[in-house]
Amino acid sequence: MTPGPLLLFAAAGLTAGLVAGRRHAPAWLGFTLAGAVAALVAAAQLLLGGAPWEWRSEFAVAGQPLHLRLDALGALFLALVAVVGGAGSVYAHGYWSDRDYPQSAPRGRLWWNTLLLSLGAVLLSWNGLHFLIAWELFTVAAFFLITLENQRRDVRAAGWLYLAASHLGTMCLFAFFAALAARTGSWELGPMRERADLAPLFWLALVGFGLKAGMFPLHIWLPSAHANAPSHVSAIMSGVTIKLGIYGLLRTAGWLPVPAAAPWTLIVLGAVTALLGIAFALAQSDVKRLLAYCSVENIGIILIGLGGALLAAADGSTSLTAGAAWGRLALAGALLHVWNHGLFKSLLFFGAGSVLHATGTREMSRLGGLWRAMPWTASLFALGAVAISGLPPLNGFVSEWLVYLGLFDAVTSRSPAAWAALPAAIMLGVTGALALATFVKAGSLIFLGAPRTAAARDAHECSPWMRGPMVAVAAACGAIALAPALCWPLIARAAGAWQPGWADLTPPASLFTLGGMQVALALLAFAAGFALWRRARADDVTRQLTWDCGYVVPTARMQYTSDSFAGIAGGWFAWILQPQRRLRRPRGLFPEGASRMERVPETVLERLIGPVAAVVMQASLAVRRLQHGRLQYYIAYVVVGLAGLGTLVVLGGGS
Amino acid sequence: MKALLLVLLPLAGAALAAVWPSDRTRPWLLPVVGVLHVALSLWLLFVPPPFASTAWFAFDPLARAVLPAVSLLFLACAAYAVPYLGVRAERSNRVFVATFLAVLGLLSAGHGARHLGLLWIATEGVTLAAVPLIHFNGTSRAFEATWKYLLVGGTGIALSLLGSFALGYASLYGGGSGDLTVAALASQGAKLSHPWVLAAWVLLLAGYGTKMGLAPMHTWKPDAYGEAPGIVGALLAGGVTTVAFTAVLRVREVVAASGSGAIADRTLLAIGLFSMLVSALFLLGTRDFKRMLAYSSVEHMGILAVGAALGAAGVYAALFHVWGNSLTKGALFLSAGNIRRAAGARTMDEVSGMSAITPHSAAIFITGMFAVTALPPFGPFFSELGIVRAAFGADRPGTAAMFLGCLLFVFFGLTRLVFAIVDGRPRAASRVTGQRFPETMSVIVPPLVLLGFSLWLGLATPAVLTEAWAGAVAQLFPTP
Amino acid sequence: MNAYLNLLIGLAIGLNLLALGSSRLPSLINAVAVQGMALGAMPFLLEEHINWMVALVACATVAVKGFVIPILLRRAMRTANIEREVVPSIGYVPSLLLGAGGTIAAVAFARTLPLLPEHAGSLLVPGSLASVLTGFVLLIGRSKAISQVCGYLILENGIYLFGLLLIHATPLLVEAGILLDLTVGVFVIGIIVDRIQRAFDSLDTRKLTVLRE
Amino acid sequence: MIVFLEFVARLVGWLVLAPLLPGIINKVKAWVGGRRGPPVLQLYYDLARLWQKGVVLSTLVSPGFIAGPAVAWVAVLGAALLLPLGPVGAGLSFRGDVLLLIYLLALARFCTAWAAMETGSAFEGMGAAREVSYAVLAEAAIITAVLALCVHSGSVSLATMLNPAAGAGAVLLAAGLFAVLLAENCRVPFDDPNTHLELTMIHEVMILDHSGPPLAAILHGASIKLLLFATLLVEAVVPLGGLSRPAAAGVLAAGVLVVTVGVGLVESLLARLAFRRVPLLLTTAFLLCLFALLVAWKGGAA
Repeated sequence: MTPGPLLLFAAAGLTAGLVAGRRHAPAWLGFTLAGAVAALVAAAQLLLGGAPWEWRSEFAVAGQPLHLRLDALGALFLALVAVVGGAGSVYAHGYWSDRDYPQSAPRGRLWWNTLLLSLGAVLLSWNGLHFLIAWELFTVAAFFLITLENQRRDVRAAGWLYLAASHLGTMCLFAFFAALAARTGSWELGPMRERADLAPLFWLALVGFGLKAGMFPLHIWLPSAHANAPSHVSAIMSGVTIKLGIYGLLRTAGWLPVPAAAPWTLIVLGAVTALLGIAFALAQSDVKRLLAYCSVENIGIILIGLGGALLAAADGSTSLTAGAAWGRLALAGALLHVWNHGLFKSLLFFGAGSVLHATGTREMSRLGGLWRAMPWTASLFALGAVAISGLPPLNGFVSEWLVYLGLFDAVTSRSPAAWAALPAAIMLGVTGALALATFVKAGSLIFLGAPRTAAARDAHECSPWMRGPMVAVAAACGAIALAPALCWPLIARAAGAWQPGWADLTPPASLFTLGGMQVALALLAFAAGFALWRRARADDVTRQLTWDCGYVVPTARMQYTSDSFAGIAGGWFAWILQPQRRLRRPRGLFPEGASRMERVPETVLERLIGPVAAVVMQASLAVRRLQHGRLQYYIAYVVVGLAGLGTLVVLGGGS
Repeated sequence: MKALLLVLLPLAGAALAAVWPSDRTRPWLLPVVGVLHVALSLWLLFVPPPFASTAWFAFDPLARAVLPAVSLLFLACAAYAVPYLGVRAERSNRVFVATFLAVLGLLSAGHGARHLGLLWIATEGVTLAAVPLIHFNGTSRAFEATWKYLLVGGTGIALSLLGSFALGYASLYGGGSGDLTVAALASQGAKLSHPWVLAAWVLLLAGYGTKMGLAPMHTWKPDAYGEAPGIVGALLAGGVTTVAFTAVLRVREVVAASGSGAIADRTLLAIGLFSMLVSALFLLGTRDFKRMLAYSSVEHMGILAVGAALGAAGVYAALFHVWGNSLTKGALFLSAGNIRRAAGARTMDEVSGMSAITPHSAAIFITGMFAVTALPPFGPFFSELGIVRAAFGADRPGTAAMFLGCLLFVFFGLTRLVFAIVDGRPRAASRVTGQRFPETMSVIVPPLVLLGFSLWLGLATPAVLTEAWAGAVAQLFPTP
Repeated sequence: MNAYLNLLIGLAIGLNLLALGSSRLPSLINAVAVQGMALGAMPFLLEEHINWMVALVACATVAVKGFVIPILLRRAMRTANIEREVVPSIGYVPSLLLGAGGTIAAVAFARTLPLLPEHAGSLLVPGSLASVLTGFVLLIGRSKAISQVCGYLILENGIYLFGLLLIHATPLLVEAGILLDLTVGVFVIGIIVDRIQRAFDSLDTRKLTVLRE
Repeated sequence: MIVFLEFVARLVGWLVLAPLLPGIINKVKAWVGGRRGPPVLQLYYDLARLWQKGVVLSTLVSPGFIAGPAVAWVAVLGAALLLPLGPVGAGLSFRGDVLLLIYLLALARFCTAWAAMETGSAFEGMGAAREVSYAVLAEAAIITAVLALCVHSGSVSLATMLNPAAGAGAVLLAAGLFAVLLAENCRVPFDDPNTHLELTMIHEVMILDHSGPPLAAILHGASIKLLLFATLLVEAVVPLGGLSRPAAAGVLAAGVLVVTVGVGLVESLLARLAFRRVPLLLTTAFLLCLFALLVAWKGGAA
C-alpha cells in the first residue's frame, strides 16, 4: 500500500475520531489509534526507502492548488507525531477520562485530534499558504488543549502567555512567507537555493520557528505552558510540537540560501539554550516545570547539531551538496535526538502525569518514596531519567554521541568551524553533567526515600491505560538504544531529503561497535545487578531504619529537598536564575517556627519582558486618558488630524 | 435601472414601515427587504449591468466589489432584529425599523454614487438616519453618545463637503466645468489645479476619515458602538465605514489622476498606521467588550487605509478585507450583544465565565475574535496576509513590520479581554440575568451564518468576487 | 454687484466676531440667524437670471437658517432657562483675538490662493475660511450645547459661502440636496439638544462625560 | 582465541591490580606520618570480608539500592577495559570510544548517587548533591583534556589519541588531569576518604548505609576508577608509542606508581579544602586543560 492511501486513511481515522470524540470515548480512541498507526506505516515506508509521495491537485484551497508531499524528512517527524500521538491518546483515555473531567474531556478529545491533524498537515503541505494555515491551526489547537482546565487562573495565564508568544512567532512567519511570496511570485515552496537575495529571510524564520521550538531567550512561554497543561498535552507539546519548530528551521535552511552568519548563530544559540535550559531545570522544584526547561536544553542540543550541519555544508563547498563528513554526523545526531527526546520526554511527562494523578501535586518536595506505591511508574521514570541524561546504554547517549563525534571531527579537522565546535563540545559536556544532576534529583526526590506528605503516602499506581503507553514508549527508547545502526539508514534518508547527496546509508563502522557495547553493557548491568541481589539475599538481610549517622528519630522532613540538592550547582548560575528567597530564621531560646521559601522566576520573562510590558501599558494608559469624554476636545482632535494631514501633504512636496 | 432599485427598494420599505400599524409585525419588514436586497445585489454581482461613466449613480465595479457584503451583513442583522425587537417590546420600533431600512437605502446610494455631491448627500443622510438607531435604548448614556456622534461626525462630514467644493474649484481653475462626477474630474487629469487638489484631498480624507473612524477622528466610535444595540453597531461598523472607504478610494482615484497619487498614498499610509497603533494601545487597556469592538473597528479601518496606500495589490487586498471585516465584525457584534444581554454588564470586572452561561454565543465570540485577528482560514487572514505581501512587493519592509507589530499588540489586547470574559467562573449576577436570556436559535444562527461566510470567503474565495475585486482595481488604477 | 456681495460677506464676518465675543446666548443665536439670512440672500446677487429653483433654494435657506433653527434654539434655551455661557474653555477675549487674527490671516492667505479672476476680488474665500475658523473656535471653546450648535451653524455657513464659488458649476439639484441635508442635520441636532435637556435637565455639555475610558 | 585470552588477561589485570593503589596510598601517608600503617593489601582483606558479610538494608530502600552499586561497578570496569594499555592497545577501539568512556563514568556516578538517595538520609542526600555538582566542573575539565588530545593527535579514538607531545602542553595537561583525578576519586584536597565527620565528606558519605557485598562492589569500583585515572594520566603525558612492549609496560607501571605516591603525598601534606573553595580548584584544573588545548592547537598549526 503506497503512502497516499495510508495517509488518506490516517486523516479519515483522525477525522472520524474528531467526530466521535464528543460522545464515545472508546470509539474515539479506536479511530485515533487506527489513524496514528496508518500514519506511522506511511512514514515507515518512506524511511525504509520508499519514493517520496507527492500529490498535486487542481483543487484549490484558499485560492492555492493543493500540493502535498511527504519525503523522508517529513516522514521522520510524522513518525514521531504518530507514535507520541497514539501513545498520548491511550494515556489520555485513562488520565483525562470522562469520569474525572466531565466537561473538558470531550473538548480535549476534539482538540487533540485537531492538533494531530494540523501537525500532519504542516508536515505534508508544500505550499506556503497551506503551511501557514496548518501552522496556525496547530498553535490554536494546542492553546485550547493547554487551557482545558480554564477555570484555574494559573492555567489561563499560562495559556494566554503561550498564545501571545506564539503570535509573535506567527507574525514573523507572516512576514517570512509574505516576503517569500512577494519575491518569488508564488506561494509554492521548494528548493530555491540559487536566489541569493532570499538569504536574509532566514532571520525571520529563525525567530518564528525558534520561538515555537523554545530557543533561548524565546522560550519564555514554554515552562508555564508545559507545566500547566494536562500531562498528555505536555507530552505531545514537549515531545512533538516544539520539534515542528526544528522542522521549520530545517526546511528553511534546506530550501533557501542561509546567511553566512546563520550556522554560527545557530551553534551559539544552541549552546546557550542547552546550558541555560538545564541550569533552569536543575533549579526547579515543580517536576513538570523541570521537564519543560529540560526540553529547552534538548532543543539546544538539536540546534547545535543543526548548526554544525549547516556550517559543514557551508564550508564543505560552495554547492551545499557535498558537505564535510562531520556535518552529516552532527545532523544525524540532531535528527536522531529529535526522535529520542520526543520519546523519553513523553515517557517522563507521562510518568509525571501519573504522579500528579496519584498525589495531586507537582511539588517534588511534597513527594518521596513513591516507588513502593507505584513501582511501574518509578522504574519507567528511572529509565527515562537515565536516557535523558544521555547515559549509556540508552538512546539519549547514541544521539548525543553522534553530535559529539561531529563536533570532535570538526575540531580535529582544524577547519574554521572548529572555533564554533570547541566551545560547543565543552558546553555540551557541562550540559550533560548538569542533566545528570537534574534527573538524579527529580527521580530520587519523587520516588526514593520516605514519603514527605500524606498525599505521597496514600499514592496509588496508575491504571493500565496510563501504564501501557509508558511501556510502549520506553520500549521504543530501548530499541533505538540497542540497535542504533538500524536507525542510521532511516536518519540518513531524512538527511538525504534535506541535502541531496547527504544520504550515505552505510552507518559509520563505529556505530555497530557502539551498538554492541550498548547491548553488552545492558546485559552485564542486569547480570551484575541480579548477581549482587542474589548474593545479598543469600545471607540474612536485616531490615532496619536508615542509619543516618545514628540519629534516633529521623523524620521524612529531614530529607534533602529540591532546593538543597540543587543549591551548589544552582549557586553558580545565580546570576541568571536570580532565585527569590524568603527566610524566617528561628529566633530566641525557644524558637516557634522557621521557614525558608525559594522560588526561581522565569528570568527573561519577569526581569526583561515585564518591565518593557509595563512601559507599553503606561503608554496605553496615557493614550486612553485622551478618550476622556469631553466633546470639545474631540472636535479639537479632528482639527489636529486635519492639520496633521495638511502638514504631511505639504512636507510631501505638495503645493 | 436595477441599480437604482437597490436604493429605492429599502427607502420604499422605510416609508412602508413608517406607516405600518402593528409594532409586532413591523420588524418582519426588515428581513423581507433584506432578502430582496441581497437577491438584487447578488444578481447584479453576477450580471454586472452596463453603466455610463458619466452617470451620477451606477453599480460600477467598485460598488459591485463592496456593496453585496453590506447587503449580506444587513440581512443577517435584519434576521437578528426580529427576535431582538421582540424582546424589546417595551418601546415602539416604528422609527427604528424605518430608519434602519433608510440607512440601507442610503448606504446603497453612497456605494454607487459617482458624483461627489451625491456621495456626500448619501453619506450625510446615513449619518443622520443612524441617529435614532443609536439612541434607541433611550438612556441618558445613549443620548450622550448620540450627541458626540452627531457633532464629531457632523464636523467631519462638513469638512468633506468643503473638500468636495475644493475639488470642484480645482476643476474650475483648471479650466474644467466644475462637474463633480469622478469620471469628469479624473478625465481632467493633470489639468486640475494642484494646490486645490491637495487641499481637497486633505479635507476629504479628514472628513470621510472621520466617518470611517480613523484616529484621531475616531472618538465618536466607542461611545456610539458601545451604547447602540448590537445590530446597529454591526451595521455602522460593516456598512457606514465601508461607504466612507469607497468614498476615499474614489477621491484617491481623482487625486492619482491629477498626478499626486504618491502624496495621497503617503498620507493614507501614515494615518492608517497611526490608527492601527492608537487602536492597539486602546485595546491593550480597555475593559469594556463593546467598546473593544469599536477600537477593533478603528484598527481595521487603519488596515484598509494601509492597504489602499499600497497600490493595486494593496487595494485588492483591502477590498477583500472589506468583505472579511464586515462579515466577521457582524458576527462579533451580534454574539457580543447576546453576551451583553445575558451577562447584564459589559466590563471584564463584572463579567466572566460566560462560556458556562451562553456557550454558543461565547464560542462564536471567541471564533469571531480569532477570525478578526487573522486566524486562518477565515477571510481576514488572507486579506491581511495579502496586504503584508503587497507591502513587501512595494519594497516597504518597514511598513510591513509596523503593520505586523500593531497586529501583534491588537491580538494581545483582544485575547486578554475576550478570554477574561469567556473563561473562568460565572458571576452570580450573570447567572440570574442569564436565565432571563435564553439562547434561542434565532439569536445564534445569524452570527453563525456570518462566520460561515467569513470562513467560506477564506477557504474558497468565490471566483465572482475575485473577479469583481480585480475589476474594481482595474477601475481605480486605469492603465493608460 | 460684487460690491453688494462683499458687503454681505463683510457683514457675515462681523457677525462671526460678534458671535465670538458675546457671552449671552440670545445675541449669539441672533447673530447666527442674521448671518444665515445674509447668506440666503447671496444667490440673488450671484445669479444673473433668477430661475425659480434658485429662488426656492434661497428662500428655503433664509427661512430655515433665519427663523426655524433660531426659534428651535431659543425654545431649548428657554426650557433650560440659561441665559449666558458660563466658564467657556476658551475665554471671550482670546476667542475674539483668535477670530480676528484668523480673519486677517484668511484674507492674507486667500491672496496667495490660486483663484479665478472673477473671484479674486470678492471676499468669498476669506469669508468662508473665517467662518469655518469661527465655527471651530465656538465648537471647541464653548461648553453649552446651544453655543456649540451655533458654532456648527457658522461652520456650515462658511462652507456654504465656499460653495457659492461653484454656484454656476454645480447643478441646483445637488445644492438643494446639500441644503436639505444640512437643514435636516440641524433639525436632528436641535431635537437631540432638546432630548439632552430633558435627560440631563441642563445643556451643559461638561456633564456629558459619562462615556470615557 | 588469542584475542579472548588477551581480553581475559586484561580483565583479570584490572580486577586484581586495582585494589593495590589505595593500599599504596595509605602506606605512603603512614610513612610520611611516621606510622607503620595498614598493610598494602588491606583493601583485599576488606573486600573479602565484606563479600562474606550479610546485608543490612534500610526499610526505605528499593532494589535500586543494590542494583546501583552493581551497575556502577560494571560501568567503571567497562570504562577501564576501553582504555588502551600503551602498545598493547585496547580490548576494542572505535571512533569516539573516548566519549563512551567518559559517559560510562557518568553512568557510574548516576548509579551511586541514585543509590545514595535511596536511603532518604539527609547526609547521603548531601553527599549525592556534592558529587553530582562538582562532577559538572570535572566533566568540563575532562572533555577539554580529551579535546586537547584529539587536536594534538588528530584522532578521536583512544588507541591513537594517546600519543602525547612532550613540552608545555604535556605539563599543563598532567597538572589538570591530576587535579581531576583527585576530584573524581574523592581525594584530598577535595574530599577526605578517611575522615569521620560526615559533614565534610562527599563520596564516603554517600555510602554510609551500604554494607556487605554492595559495599564491596563500591569500594572495588572506586579502586578501579582510581587506577583508570592514573593510567589515563600517565598515558596522556608519557609517550609510550615508541617503546617495546616490556619497556612500555615497565614505564606505565612506574608512572602509575608515581602518580599513586603523588596522591599519597598530596594527601599527607595538604589539608582538605573548604567546600566553597572546591569549585575554584576545579575551575583551575579546567583552565589548565584549556591552556593545554590551546598549546596543542598552536603546535598543530605550526
